[in-house]
Formats: sequence, structure tokens, C-alpha cells
Amino acid sequence: MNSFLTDPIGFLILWFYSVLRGWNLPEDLVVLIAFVVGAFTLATLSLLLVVFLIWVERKIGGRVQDRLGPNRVGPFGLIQPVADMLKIFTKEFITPDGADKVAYNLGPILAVGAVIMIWAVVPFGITLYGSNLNVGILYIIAVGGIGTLGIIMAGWGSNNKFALLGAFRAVAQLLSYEVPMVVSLLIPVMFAGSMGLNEIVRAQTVPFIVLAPIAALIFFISSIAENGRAPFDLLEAESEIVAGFNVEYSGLKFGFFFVGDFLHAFTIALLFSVLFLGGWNGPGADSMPILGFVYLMIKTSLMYFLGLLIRFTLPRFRIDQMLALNWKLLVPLSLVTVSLTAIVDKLAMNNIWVRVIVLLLVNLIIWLSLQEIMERVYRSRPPRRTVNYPRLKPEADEPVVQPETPAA
Amino acid sequence: MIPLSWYVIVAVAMFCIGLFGALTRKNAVAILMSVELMLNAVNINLIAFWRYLYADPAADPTRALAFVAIVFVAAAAEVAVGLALIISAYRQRNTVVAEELDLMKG
Amino acid sequence: MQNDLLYIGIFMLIALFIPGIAIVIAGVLGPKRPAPIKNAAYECGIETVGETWVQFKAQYYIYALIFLVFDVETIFLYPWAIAYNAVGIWAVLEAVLFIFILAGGLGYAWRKGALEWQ
Amino acid sequence: MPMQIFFLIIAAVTLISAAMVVTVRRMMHAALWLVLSLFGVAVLFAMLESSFYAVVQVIVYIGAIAILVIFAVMLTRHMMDDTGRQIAKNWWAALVAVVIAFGGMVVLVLSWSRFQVGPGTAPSELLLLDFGKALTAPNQFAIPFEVSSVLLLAALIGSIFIAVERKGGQK
Repeated sequence: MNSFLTDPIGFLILWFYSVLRGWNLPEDLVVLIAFVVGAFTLATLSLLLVVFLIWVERKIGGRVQDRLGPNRVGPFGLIQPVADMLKIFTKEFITPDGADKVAYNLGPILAVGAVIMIWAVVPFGITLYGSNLNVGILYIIAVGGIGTLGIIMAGWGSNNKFALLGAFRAVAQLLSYEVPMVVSLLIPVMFAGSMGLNEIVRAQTVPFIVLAPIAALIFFISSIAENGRAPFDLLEAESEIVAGFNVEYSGLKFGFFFVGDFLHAFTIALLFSVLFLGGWNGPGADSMPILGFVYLMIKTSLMYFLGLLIRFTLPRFRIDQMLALNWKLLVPLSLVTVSLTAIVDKLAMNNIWVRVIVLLLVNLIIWLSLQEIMERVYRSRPPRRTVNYPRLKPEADEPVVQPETPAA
Repeated sequence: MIPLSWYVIVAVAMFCIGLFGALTRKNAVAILMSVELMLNAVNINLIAFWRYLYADPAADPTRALAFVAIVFVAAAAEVAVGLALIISAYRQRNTVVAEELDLMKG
Repeated sequence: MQNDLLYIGIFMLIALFIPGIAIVIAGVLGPKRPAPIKNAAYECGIETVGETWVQFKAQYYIYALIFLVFDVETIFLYPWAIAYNAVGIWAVLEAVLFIFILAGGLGYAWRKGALEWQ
Repeated sequence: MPMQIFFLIIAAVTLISAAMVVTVRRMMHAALWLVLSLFGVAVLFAMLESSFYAVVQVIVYIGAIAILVIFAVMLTRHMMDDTGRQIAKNWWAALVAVVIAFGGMVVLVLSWSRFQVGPGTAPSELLLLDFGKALTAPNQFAIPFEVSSVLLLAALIGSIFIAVERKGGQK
């Protein structure tokens, strides 16, 4: 009973195994059934979470922008997403003429499936993880590539110029921002000496954000861009390319792109907490695994809230700004950060506090020199060309023409 | 258990399919895709032999892994340069049919 | 390790299966009343002119190219990062050299103006 | 036994989609079949307990190379269209040659007894650590390590040089 109080989910899993073994099944089959049930539960939970996340996001978004958010259906509008879900489930699918059926239908499935797949390797607690894959981080990157493929299939399959143009843009953005993400993720792997997410969490006696704040920042920015949210929401810039790669979708197929989007926003917060904020580490988490889960959720909610604040306050980048930010700032910065961190950490003594101080100093130096360089670049730029728009105010010597007042 | 020969046969079959494509396809991009298939067949072979014969620590298992890494690099370089050439040729000659790309004939 | 991979495989299948089955269910529940105008490609009310799959600029291709090269480096850098705690300073310097050779490619693209959005 | 059935399914999917790559008429479909085939190879890697290369296969081949191929298909789409022959006229000669080569190699594989072995000891968890060490050890792969970065650099510079549109050049 004690075990149930400190680690209810792990207790349930063990109980489930013992029930299966009680049926005298062969061991392989027991493992297989347990895996299927576990995977199904986790995937379903992640999708159900989206229903809640939509409400949270709309409510917080409303508050940030001085609106109320959903407030009609149920208390505080809590039932709103359920109503939306029921509605979207019963809408008609409109498949455009000349669409490539297979690519068109696989697109949304891959886009949302790729986000769910990340959850397979996330450690939610000491005992609570799907799979302790020894190449967890590379798996996350690989799954991101599958999502990119889903978008390109959606854009190409819909037989629409806007959709294809949107898909090209989206893929250019997703590919570009994968580079700084891959490079900055080297740092947690370096410190932990493993690519398994469990080992990375376990290695964080000091959260890695303290050891490598710049890498954490790069990871955060590039994962927002991977998610395609403001300020990086060029993939669905309504004002520029009608809606991007998903113009031709309707009903649930359209909805799934947004399910993927909402879930991805939460997932990057989760990953950030696992990789840089210490995951389930916290006082007392070793003896009471459920506490670790609570810690992780608190950290995740904080990061999720931060992401929402960014989303609802910043305006959208132009496409050239978005690409320049990546290739001319984040990629070089991540390369420099990784190199310097690797060298300095090797030279620093193995004492954890010496490392913290030295690495913080290195990060500070990188940051200050970055500021200095950007200042210089900004100063050395030629002044902005001013365009001679037609003036609204007349010249001094011109006769002032009063607008005719309409007859009363 | 799956014997090694199964993997080798799959690799051989894949290599032959890639070879067939490289010999018969007219489109230059398709030829590149076929070459990718052949390189993949090589990788299947390398990893299968690594797993069956050299995985135990006494036999220096890292050697095969380094080989595979080099094959990956070669494949990436080949695709990058090959597709750039195709795009450039397409821009100049407006064709991607390999037989019509006879710039060197003068 | 085999078990971990098995779980990943099952999870990937299920992660694709659930959205797929949801779309099938929604297709059964929803009405089906296709009409020629409704099924036409959406281009702000104007009829589609010319082929849909028009040409696009090579700029996108160049970004994908640089991405490919940086992606391949993961094969080498991630095993190195795992071994980071077990190797000496020279190995670290080798990896830094590796990174800087690659950064040379980025610098070339920059100077060539290939990173400029036109 | 279930392992063998699973292997046969995966091998069939991989090979059939590879065959579709070389025969299908629309280039875009060929690229999508290529993705499926590459994914099948990744699963084969996973079955060989090389999780690292299984994942790298997805990252490099599906995430990057396949996307690059799809881009190239779209960029050059105009002429390579789906009408007209996609296969050279003397395809049957190539088919005969390939089948003979395949048959010969299969006979060779089946006749040599060393190919009939089962898997050796499972690779240890520490293998990637060893691989990382070996990559930078001067008496092992330090030189291939650096040379491959030079190769990648050369490929990048070369392909950018070729692909960048020259100003004022012919269209």
C-alpha cells in the first residue's frame, strides 16, 4: 500500500504485469500486450490532453490580449473545446479535384503522429517512461523529420499553388531551425555522456540551464520555430499566403494540423524541462516517484506559459528576417557555444562548482561579445533608404487645398 | 533466429533493383534515387556483417560502424552535388533526361 | 535494448493509427455532398491558371543543402559527445576542428550571398 | 518464429517499394516510395540492434536526403512529366543482366557456409561510447573523421557554387 501512495502509476503498471502473468501467458506475449496497452494509453492521453490545452491556450491568450477567452460553454468555458471537437468530428471532408489522395490524406496523420511519437521517450518520472532508448535525442530529431515530410506531402497533395508555396516555406523554416537545435542539443549529451533521456535527467544534479544558458536559449528559440508559432508562424501566414500548406483541408483533417500544433507546444515545454531544467529531479523525488512527476509538470507548465506569452505578444517575422536570424545568428552562435563549452569544460576541474562558475563566465563572455558584434554590425550598416512616398502634407509654397466639405 | 544470409539476400536484391533503375531510368533525378538504393543495400550488408560476425568486443566492433558512417557521408555528398548539377543543367538546357545532357560533346 | 526498440516501433504504429482511425470515423460521421465548385482548388475565388505545380526558386534548395550537410555531421558529433567525458583535450580539439571545417562551408555560403533571401 | 515473419514482412515492404521507385511513372510518387523503402531499411537496422544507425538513417535519409530529392523533383518538374516513357528502350536487356547478377550472387551467398551463421553476441550498451572514442583516437579513425568533414565541406561548396543563380547569367 505504501508503494501505491509514493508511486501510484508504477504500482499500477506492476499490478497490470502481475495480472497478465497470472493468466499463464508466455513471457514474450505478456511483454507485447503490456507494451501495446502502455503505448495506446500514453498516446491517447496525449491526445486527450490537447482538448484541455486548447482551453488553456485560448483562456491565457485572451487574458494576455485583454480579452475574456472562451466563457460561454460550461464554467469558465471549460466545455468549449469538447463542443468544438464534436463539431469538427461531424464536418464534411472536402477533397479538392486533382488531389493526390494518398499524400493528401497521409499529410495530417504524419503531422500529428510525429508529435505524439516524441512522447515515447520522455521520462515522466524515475519509474515512469515509455522507453529508455539509448539514442533518445536523435530519435526526437528523427521524428521531427517525419513531421516535415507530412507537411510537404500535405502541400504537394492538395494540388494548389498556395498550398505548395506554403509547404515550401514551412519546410525551409523547419529544416533551417533544425540545424541550431541539433547543434545545441550536443551540450546536454556531452555533459551527461549519453543520449538516453533518462540518463540526461539523472546527470542533472545541477540543471543544465545553469551550465549552458545560451544553448538552452538556442534550443528554446529553435523549438518554437519548429513548432511554427508566433513569432515564427510564417507557415500559416494568413495575410500572405492565404493559409499555407493547409488551405485545401477541411474538417478533422484540417483540425489535426492544429492538434499537432497545440500538442507540440506542450511537448517542447516538456522536452525543455527534461533536457535543461532537470526533469523530475527535485527534493525527495528519489524516494517518492510521484513527486518527481509533479516537479516535472510544474516546470513544464512554467515553460508552456512562457511560450504562450511569447506567442501572444510578439508580431510575426518577415521571411528574410526569419532565415537571417537562423543562418546568420543562431547557427554560428550555436557552433561557437558548443566549441567553447567543450574546450572549457574539459579544462575546468571536475569539481561541479568550478564548472558552474567557469561555464557561466564563458556564456557571459559569448553573450557580451555577441552584443558587441551586433552593435558594430548595426552601426556599420548603411542608413536605411527612405522611399519617397507621396506626401500627405503639402509643401510650404504650395497652395493649401481645403477638402471640399460635402453640402449639408 | 534469422540467419545472416537472409539479410545478405535482401541487400543483394535491393542492390540489383537500384542497378536496374540506374541503367534504365531516363530521368536524372530517378537515376540518383536508384544510386541511393544501391548505397543503402551496401549499408544493410555492412551492418548485418557487423552484427553477426564482429559485434563482440574482442573483434573491434567500431570498425564497421566507421565504415557505415563514411557511406552515409558519401551518399550525402553525392546527393548534394548530383542534385545541384541536375538543377543547374535544368536551368541551362531545360531538360533532366540524362541522354540529352550532352554538354561535354561540344 | 531490443525491448526498447520494440516499444518504439509499437508506439510509432499506434501514433499513426489513432489519427488515422479518427479521420476514418469523422469521414463516416460527416456529410458527403461533393459539388464541382466546392471541390475546385481554392485560389481566392479566381479560377486556377496554368499548371498547379509551377516552378519554384532554387533558394529553398540551397537551404536544404546546407541543412543536409549539417545533419550528416550528427553521425560523427553525437558519438563524440557521448564519449566526451572519457576522452582527452586533444579529442575535443579534433571535434572543434571538425566543427570549424563545417562552419567554413557556412561562411562560404554567406559570402556567396546564398543565405540572402531574394 | 514471429521474428522471422516480421523480417519477411519488412523485407517485402522494403523491396517492393524499392521496385516501385525504379518503375513508377510519376517522379513524386517515386520519391515517396523511396521514403518508404528507406524507412524499411531503418527498421532492418533496428532489427540488427543498431539503434544508432536506425535513427541516423531516418534523420539523414528521410529527414534530409529524401526532402532534397523531393525539392529537386519539384524544382525540375516542368519537363520530367509523367507523360511519355520513363524507361529506356532496351530495358529488357538491363533486366536480364540484373536478374543474372542477382541469381549469381544468391547462389554464391547460399553456397558459402559462413553466411548461415546466427547472430553473435549482442552489441553492448557501451558501444556508442567506444565508437565516439575511436572516432577521435589518432590510431583509429581520427583521420577519416577529419577527412569526412573536408568531404562534406567540398560537397557543400561545390553544390552551392553550382546551384546559386549567377546574376545576369542565362536563365
